[in-house]
Amino acid sequence: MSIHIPILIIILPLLAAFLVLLTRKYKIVLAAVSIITSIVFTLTLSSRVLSNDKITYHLGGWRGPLGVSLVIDGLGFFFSLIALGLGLLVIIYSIPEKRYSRTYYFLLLVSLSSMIGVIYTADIFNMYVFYELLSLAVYLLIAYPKTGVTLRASFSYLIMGGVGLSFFLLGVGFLYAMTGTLDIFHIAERLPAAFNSSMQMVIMSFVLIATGMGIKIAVFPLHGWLPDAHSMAPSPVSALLSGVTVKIGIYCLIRVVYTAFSAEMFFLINSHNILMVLGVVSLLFGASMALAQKDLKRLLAYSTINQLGVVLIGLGIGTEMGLTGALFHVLNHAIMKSTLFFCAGIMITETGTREVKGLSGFGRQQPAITFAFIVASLGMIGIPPVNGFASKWLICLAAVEAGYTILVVIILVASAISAAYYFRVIQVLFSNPPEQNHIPAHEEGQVIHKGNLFRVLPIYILAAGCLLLGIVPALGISLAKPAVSLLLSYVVP
Amino acid sequence: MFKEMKKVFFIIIILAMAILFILSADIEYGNPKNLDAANYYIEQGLYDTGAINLVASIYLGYRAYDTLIETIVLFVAVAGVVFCLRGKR
Amino acid sequence: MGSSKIIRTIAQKLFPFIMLFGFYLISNGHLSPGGGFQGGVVLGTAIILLALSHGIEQTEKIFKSRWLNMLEKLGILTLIFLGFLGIFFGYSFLGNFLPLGRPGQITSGGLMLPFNIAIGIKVAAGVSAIFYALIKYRGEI
Amino acid sequence: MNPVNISLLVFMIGLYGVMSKNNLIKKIMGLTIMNGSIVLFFISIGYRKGGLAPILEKGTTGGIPTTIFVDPLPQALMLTAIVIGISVTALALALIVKIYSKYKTLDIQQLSKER
Repeated sequence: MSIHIPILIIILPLLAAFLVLLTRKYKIVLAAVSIITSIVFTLTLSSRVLSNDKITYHLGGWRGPLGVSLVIDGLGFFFSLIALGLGLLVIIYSIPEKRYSRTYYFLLLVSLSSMIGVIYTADIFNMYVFYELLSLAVYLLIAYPKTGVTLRASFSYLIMGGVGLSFFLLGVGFLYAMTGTLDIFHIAERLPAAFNSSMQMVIMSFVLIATGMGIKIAVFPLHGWLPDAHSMAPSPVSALLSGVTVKIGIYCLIRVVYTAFSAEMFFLINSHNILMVLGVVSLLFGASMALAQKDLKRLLAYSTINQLGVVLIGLGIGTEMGLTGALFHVLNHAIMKSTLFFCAGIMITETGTREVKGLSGFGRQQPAITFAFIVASLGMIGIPPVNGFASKWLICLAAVEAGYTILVVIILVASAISAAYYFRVIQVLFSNPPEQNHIPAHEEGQVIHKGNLFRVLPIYILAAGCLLLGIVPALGISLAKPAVSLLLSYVVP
Repeated sequence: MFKEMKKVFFIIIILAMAILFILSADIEYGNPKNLDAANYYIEQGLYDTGAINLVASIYLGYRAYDTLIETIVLFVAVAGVVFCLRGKR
Repeated sequence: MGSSKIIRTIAQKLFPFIMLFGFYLISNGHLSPGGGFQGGVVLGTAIILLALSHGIEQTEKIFKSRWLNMLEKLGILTLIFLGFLGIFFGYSFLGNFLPLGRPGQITSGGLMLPFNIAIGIKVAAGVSAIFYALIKYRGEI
Repeated sequence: MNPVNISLLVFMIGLYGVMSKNNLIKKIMGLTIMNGSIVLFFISIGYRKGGLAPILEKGTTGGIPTTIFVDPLPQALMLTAIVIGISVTALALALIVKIYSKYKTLDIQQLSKER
């Protein structure tokens, strides 16, 4: 049984998703139990993965380039833990809301299991299929409240996502035409030969795949769908989108760039410079756009673009420290941004408005939630005792080491801008409440009592995680270490 | 006026990209290079999966996992269409 | 929603043949061009043809949308279950545990025939469910 | 001009449709055109000169066939891609129906003006 663990991690939530559609009473129990089972299964693999071992599973018994195989290595393990852990918290957070029907939990489970599918698969076409499944589930989760704005946001994401995945598939087609195989590790073996015979086509397939994934990650010129989609979705879904779904795009980019287009090609195409430039542009753009926002969730959505820029810069530097910083920042951003969106959900339901201005007085009513919000936003800015600082510090050190001192200045400027917009929110939280009481117009749902345990528990867990990773960053770094050594083993010939 | 300018601009960009793509796609049509996997499927597909339709032997044999996921994609789409369109009129 | 008598009669007469063609495509998917998805779509178009000619209410009496939704879930659960049977019989997930048979016969291909049937039923139910949902929508258009 | 180049051209036409059209349904048509061009691309990179459809004759017992067959893998992949394209199109049309019943317009510029 133990050799079948990789497929069970993927297929159990998927099976539970269909069983959820058949029951009415046990939907939450089923969803939570299946995700917990997957987490336990993943953790049983940890000792083997953390010792730089690779676990391979051949589906249907067809090995290598013939069929589809699953590979769990350090990188996949790292990302799958983020996805599963946050997925569990999102499920817990959405328990109190009664209007989430079976379909909601079905879509949530499908999206979580398809994320794991994207992460574990070693076959590039299978990656596309899983990504499309993930995207469809996510479009529907965004459109879940069925109001006008959510439908519009979902549609614009559908158009952009469809174009991006078409680009990705065309790039896969070029890779297949050059190498005659679809297995990523097998492609990596054959690409150098193909590179010598037709360099332009390798570059073109790289450009196509990077553009496709760039749309999914929302780097600067292709970001148009992100602010709408992330801000209009229901709060737990926003946390899932900003925390995990965007990271899957980063995972695909890392996997394809480092594993398939590995070795000398990566530096010959100068793709690390491209990544760095894109990172700088979206860093500055996201920060400056967030400064102008009045809507709380929209501000957080632009802040996602800002932080992803930091990750891209870390990936672009490409040294050991830079990669560690980038992966650690992926973990940190997932934790911090979901804390912020969870808090924003509570704030919006309690005060009845999405505007930043309307939050005044919230800090005195609910100090605990406000404290979690402040911790996470300090992490976003990068102030020492919180985890965001550690990863930004690593990336800055790597930039200095690699000789890009200008990047440090840019990151510092962006941090200052993000300090400006986060402090604006914090200041409003502690200001006096306005004279006239508004009637709370809740976020299309029923009133949820203040101290609901399922609402506050995920927030406390995540805030504690922020502080823990900030004080002991070695925890997160040791988790990212096998992934980094794996990536470096691909790059150094 | 502005609208027409935008369209012309788009057409120029797309044409430039298309020409770039077509020039750089030096695939020899009708003569694929790496055929070892394809030849394996053609020679061994019948032994391995027992189907004389080789496309089906890949679709349901070697890559049945893809097919399973694809069916789920269709299911999610159907569930989404039904979810979007049901309810109050 | 009523069509002329000619259309209704012809649709009624054509319906079993289209169904038969769909079942042929499904069951011969591993021997000739065709397969579960294609055959399922043909089955779905047979139901759509009935709905177009006889009106949606008439058709829903025979092909109830609840049953169609049930069949759809059942198709996917069958697929996953067959995959798990592979593990149960000592192969890997989705591994073929049935004997292969003589090439060219309908029993050749092992798991392909059950897969094709499950996919075919699922796709037929899914296509007609999409059609039902779109045609029954009475929003303000 | 061989089918590979034509498929890339068609891909770009689809991209133009998605980018520049204001009508939501026309955007979806562009997406469908892109999907179709990808199908053409995959099928044409698997083509071998003089190749037949990859279906063996009834009664063969396997082994190296005497005739040339085209590469069966891209065709199998495209079966999957077509189904995915259909799913995306169906979902998009359902969303469009819902958007139209809320806003009474399909023009993206008028939609962006409304709140």
